[in-house]
Amino acid sequence: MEAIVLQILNGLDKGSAYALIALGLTLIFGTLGVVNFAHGALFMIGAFCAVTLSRILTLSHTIIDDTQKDFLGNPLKVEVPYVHDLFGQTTGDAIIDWAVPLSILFAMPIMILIGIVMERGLIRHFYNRPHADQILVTFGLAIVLQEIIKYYFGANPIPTPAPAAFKGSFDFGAMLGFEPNRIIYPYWRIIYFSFAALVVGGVFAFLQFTTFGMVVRAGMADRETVQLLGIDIDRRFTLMFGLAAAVAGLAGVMYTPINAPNYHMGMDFLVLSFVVVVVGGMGSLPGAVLAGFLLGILESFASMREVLNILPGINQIIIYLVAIVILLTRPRGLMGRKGVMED
Amino acid sequence: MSKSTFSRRGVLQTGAVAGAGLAVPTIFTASSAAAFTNEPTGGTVTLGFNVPQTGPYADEGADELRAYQLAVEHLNGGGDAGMMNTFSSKALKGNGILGKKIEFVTGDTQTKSDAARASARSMIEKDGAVMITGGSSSGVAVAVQALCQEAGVIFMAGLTHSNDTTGKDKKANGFRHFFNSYMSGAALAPILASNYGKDRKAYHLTADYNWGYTTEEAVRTSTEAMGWETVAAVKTPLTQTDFSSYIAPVLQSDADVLVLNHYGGNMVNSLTNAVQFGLRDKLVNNKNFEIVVPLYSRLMAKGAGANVKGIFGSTNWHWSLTDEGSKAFVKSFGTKYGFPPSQAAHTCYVQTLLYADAVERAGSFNPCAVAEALEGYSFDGLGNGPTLYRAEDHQCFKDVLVVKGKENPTSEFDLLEIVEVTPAAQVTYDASIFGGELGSCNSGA
Amino acid sequence: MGILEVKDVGKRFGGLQALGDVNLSVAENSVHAIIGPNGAGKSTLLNCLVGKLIPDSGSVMFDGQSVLGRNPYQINQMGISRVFQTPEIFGDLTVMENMMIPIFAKRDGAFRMHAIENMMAERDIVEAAERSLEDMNMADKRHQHAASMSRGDKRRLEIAMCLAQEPRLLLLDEPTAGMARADTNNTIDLLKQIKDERNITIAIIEHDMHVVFSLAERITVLAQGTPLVEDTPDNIKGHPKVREAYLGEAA
Amino acid sequence: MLGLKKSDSRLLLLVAGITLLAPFILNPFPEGSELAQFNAGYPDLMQRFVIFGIFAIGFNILFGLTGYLSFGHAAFLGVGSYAAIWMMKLLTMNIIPAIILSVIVAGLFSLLVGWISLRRSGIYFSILTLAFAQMSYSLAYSVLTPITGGETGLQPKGSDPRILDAALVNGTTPKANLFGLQMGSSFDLTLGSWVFTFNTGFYIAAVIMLISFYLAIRIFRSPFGMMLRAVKSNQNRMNYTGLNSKPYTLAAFVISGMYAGLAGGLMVAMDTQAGPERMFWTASGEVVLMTILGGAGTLIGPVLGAGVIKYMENILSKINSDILHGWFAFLPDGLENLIVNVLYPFIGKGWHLTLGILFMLVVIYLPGGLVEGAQRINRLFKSKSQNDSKAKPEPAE
Repeated sequence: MEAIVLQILNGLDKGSAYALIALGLTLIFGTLGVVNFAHGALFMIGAFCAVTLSRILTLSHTIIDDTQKDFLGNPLKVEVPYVHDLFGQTTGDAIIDWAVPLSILFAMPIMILIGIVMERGLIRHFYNRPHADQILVTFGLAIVLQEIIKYYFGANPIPTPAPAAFKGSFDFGAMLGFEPNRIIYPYWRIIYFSFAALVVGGVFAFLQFTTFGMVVRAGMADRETVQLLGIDIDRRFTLMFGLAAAVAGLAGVMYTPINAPNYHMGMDFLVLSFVVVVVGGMGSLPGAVLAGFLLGILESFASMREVLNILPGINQIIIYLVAIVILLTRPRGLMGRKGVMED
Repeated sequence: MSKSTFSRRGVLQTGAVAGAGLAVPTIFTASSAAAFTNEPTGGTVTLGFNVPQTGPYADEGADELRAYQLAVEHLNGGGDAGMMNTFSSKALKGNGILGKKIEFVTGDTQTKSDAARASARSMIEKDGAVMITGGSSSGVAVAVQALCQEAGVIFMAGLTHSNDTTGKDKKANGFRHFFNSYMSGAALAPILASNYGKDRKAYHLTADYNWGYTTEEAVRTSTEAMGWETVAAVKTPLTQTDFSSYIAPVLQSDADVLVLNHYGGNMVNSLTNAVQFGLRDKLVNNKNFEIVVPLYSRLMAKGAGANVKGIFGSTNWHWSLTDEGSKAFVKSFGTKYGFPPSQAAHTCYVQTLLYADAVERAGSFNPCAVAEALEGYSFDGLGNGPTLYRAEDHQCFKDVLVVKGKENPTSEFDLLEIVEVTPAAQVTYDASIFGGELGSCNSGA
Repeated sequence: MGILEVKDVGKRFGGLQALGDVNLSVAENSVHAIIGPNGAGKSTLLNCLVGKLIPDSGSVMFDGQSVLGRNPYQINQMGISRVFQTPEIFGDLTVMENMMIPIFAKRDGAFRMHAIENMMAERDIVEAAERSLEDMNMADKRHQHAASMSRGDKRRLEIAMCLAQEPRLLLLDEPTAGMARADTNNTIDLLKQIKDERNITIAIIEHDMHVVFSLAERITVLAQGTPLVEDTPDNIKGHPKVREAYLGEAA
Repeated sequence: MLGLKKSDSRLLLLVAGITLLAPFILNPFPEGSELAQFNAGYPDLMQRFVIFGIFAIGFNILFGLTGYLSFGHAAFLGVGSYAAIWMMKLLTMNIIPAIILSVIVAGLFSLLVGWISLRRSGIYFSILTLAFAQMSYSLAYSVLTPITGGETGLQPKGSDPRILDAALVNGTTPKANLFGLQMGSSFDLTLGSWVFTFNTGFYIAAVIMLISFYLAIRIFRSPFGMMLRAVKSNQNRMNYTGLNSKPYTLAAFVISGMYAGLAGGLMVAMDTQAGPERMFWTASGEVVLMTILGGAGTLIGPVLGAGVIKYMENILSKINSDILHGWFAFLPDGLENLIVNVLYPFIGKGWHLTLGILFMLVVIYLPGGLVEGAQRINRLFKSKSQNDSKAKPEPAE
């Protein structure tokens, strides 16, 4: 029982990452009809926005400390971040400590800008090309983006910890009446989950309750009619691409304390997030979110010792198995609209 | 920056054989006129440095390459000669190898066996390399070692920790200086027992591939011999990035130690996740919950950041060692590149020196002569204390370091501190326990 | 007993009754038109005949055999060819190849692996294709890519492709939709010629009354998923019910 | 010739000529010169050119003709490799049984995968094939280690049974051969300061590639090939023309899977090693890149694309900064460093970046791949020469 509750928690948390990425993918597919293989790269760039900001915050000048020696026996060069000079040591440290949450503000405009540039500069020319071409060009773009990041940041993961206030974990078990220390969950993961819920809710509300969102939804359903009404749907779609990029980017920023970011994290997530989108139903936003959580939970259950003892290796393939079964039995995915890329 | 030219085929380096229409049948590229594959006939000799330059281990590969360049510089008589001064053998004279200037070619293994073999073959077939070295994973090491055996060149393994490399997949032309899973287990267990007690329950998370299996096996056997109990061992997919669903159930299992048989990105992520879950703040069975990482590398420690603090693991070498050899190496590497070398850099540097020395002592580049010179060779002064290249399996036996994540690092390189230098005798095992056959050396002739 | 017998066919889409108890009999070697206002269920009926949709109830018999539960390609192999509203041809292929494919399908059935033979070595098929193209006055276009032709040419090609199979029943789905008057007249002439020269049954769905009354021998009027009336063109013209349901709307 | 049209015969002869003369063509620079770095005429790379050529030719039969984009073809290559290596371990080091079995096993596996995946088309088909390949990779890497050797893969060993072969001389390594003719054996021809290597394995692989290429031409020009193009063009019309598209696509899928298996078997024959990472999805992506880069749906394109990508992987990746400095050493130091710094991100360890950029440029500007590029250049020259002749003032009569 405890194990199951725990794996559901795990699944929700994993699922929130999948859902966030898949949500962005679906926004792009639903609005623009473009299959974007570079979406994982946007997630990765988001994460590196956090790295960049923490690098900026720790920009330092060196002072020579004669009392200490470095590894070659020379006087130690001590790096003093400029924020210490500006705000004093305590405030400075606090700012550095909060680099990841601060990165949200930093990453938002950058990601929207990257999204818009990408749409205007590249994706736009591929609206009328076959899906295969879209996949291929965005795949090429993903390679280029990740190689650029690797060139500047190296191949090694870069630790970007959460603020000290969120270290440690919360004892759910004790709250629910189980033995203490049985069902614990890290604070930061709880925050990640809440953040994902917030973003998903925000995107839905935005599409549901604003005029902008209404026009976009109408455009998703029938682009030509909306254009006939004299609405410049293209500009709105460009903004939607920016929004989707921002969603992916923020998912990346918030993910950095969970796993230290590296240049290939986008590719690691890419295949998976496509499976999520396909399972949820191409172009269906609620489907993407639902499938994200569902696959997260299934993956968590498949990683249980008890399950692995019966089915060794199931944790390696569960996601793909689910995808195959869903695609064969319900081609339009869990919540896909009838007729949208059904065959 | 040195301005030199590289990559010639051995045959033509003298220009002596340049006659029109001369056709020579060859097996691989050892021409029948030569005594063995790629016999250097000119004033230079070419070595092949095959390291990951793309993919997740690219940074490790870059560090290995730095070490190789440094070794070549020293062997050719440049720089401050580094560990050549402290090496017990005095055969090296700083004039290249056997008077031939060393040139080198580099390649990208991509940490894939196929790519690594393609790259190694191009070095042998195109560039005339007489020795191949490098790599940062056991899969690549085993694949390239088998290739070198077939081609008739010497393979000096880089970073490879699996028992298989000098165990079931050992080859007469392959040599490993780096330590292995068995040694990690044997070195770690006593330290773990003395620090954490003999009454412990361990939970293993193991990367689901060969290296993971051998490491789990080694740590299990040696800790169980100390009285520990293994509660569970769960395999995790290599492609896993988020380990939460594997780590969360650990506390429910009554275990009080978590062993992470992971390497590279897997280790960085699983350790980060485990620390995040606050496992180390917990009390289980009235003991502090502990985490162990059998194989440490500095680059991984850097990736995991503050999470490594206080966590035990083993390593082949660390720059904070204070013997003369290590100091000399750290000094020349640090002076040239501005930061201390990693253990991968160390083993690659040492392997290059050992190869050059063996050639000098054998008086020939012939792989069989070199192998003979290396087999059963005892040396000292290369950073790990007295070391033996065992003849039976071509594995080096030397001290193994047990290290711990440092609580108060003074720099981004100062992440590990040495807890114990486990003497070689304690990690030595019988050469036959892993099976495999060495075969006989192949010179390609 | 007609060559095509539709009995009590019904089809629902969710809450919408698209077809209800449709009965239809197409006599052999006749031209039978199905007309009706938008949304009357003409296309749904057609899709039920060719296997794209499976009716919820009723039966569709072609030459004494049921077509229900068969795939479109199986139904085609029974002798029913369909011409679409927007020409469905192989745009990436040449006109000649477009012609050859149905002839292959006629000769070899639904699947035959000719992976090694040279296409051009299939003498009889090449000749048959060339004959059909000449019949259609398209011989000069044989090496053109089909996609690059005009809409009228594409339509003629599609009809030629269907005829090349020597079907026993040809289904035409608004063959003149979106055509200029001249093209429409050409198509009517073409269809008349086909009707006269070949022993073939034609069922046609059409909006354009000019086309319908030029070609049809019998007409079924469909409204709201059920047949209102079936009769000769002359009788249909004056029928009050039709007027109310269809012509009245048009007027 | 051989039942081919004139233009196809010319193409086949051209490819045959280039392939058989590859040792000369790929080694244009004399040994020891600065440019020798760019020579590609050594056995391993020449073998890889033709092997990946076969892989891409096969992939093109599926993707180029039917338009079905498989993201899992590397799985068939991998399965073929494992079949071949097991044949070498159990039966004989002769490559013939190994290659035959690799084609059969890959064919059977592709039949299974294709039968399931072809129920869907478009991106769903891509995801399904991807899922199968990823499952194969993951399982081969982990649970199936007893069969696949896991991470370290499989190599022939002295202790393998090999029931058909005579016992090895103690301690020697078994070598792949064709009735005693070793794949690794080469013949060096030295002409002045040029060295040309003629490798047995390469020529065997080359002959097999030429046969595969010939078969591909036959398939392209056959009624079957026409049907496959019809599938790509309009599946709807096909169904209403009495043709069942499923067996056609499945046949194409299996044929291309067998080509992949053949490539996998040959890889083992040339270099006796099989490992799981050749099934990873990026390996499937690689063959997609080769085909598109060269020109999907064209006969010669995939071979061209395979050549370009393997060349970059093996030659570009070996250029390190020292070599760059060597090239530009004649320049003043500042300028030299500047040029090296500009170039360095794109070569050596940055070759992935170059590949990505090249690939994007091709997809954006040359959807027909390098073949389209060549055609455009050709046309440009033709029209230019026509213009020139027109522009010439006619001599007055």
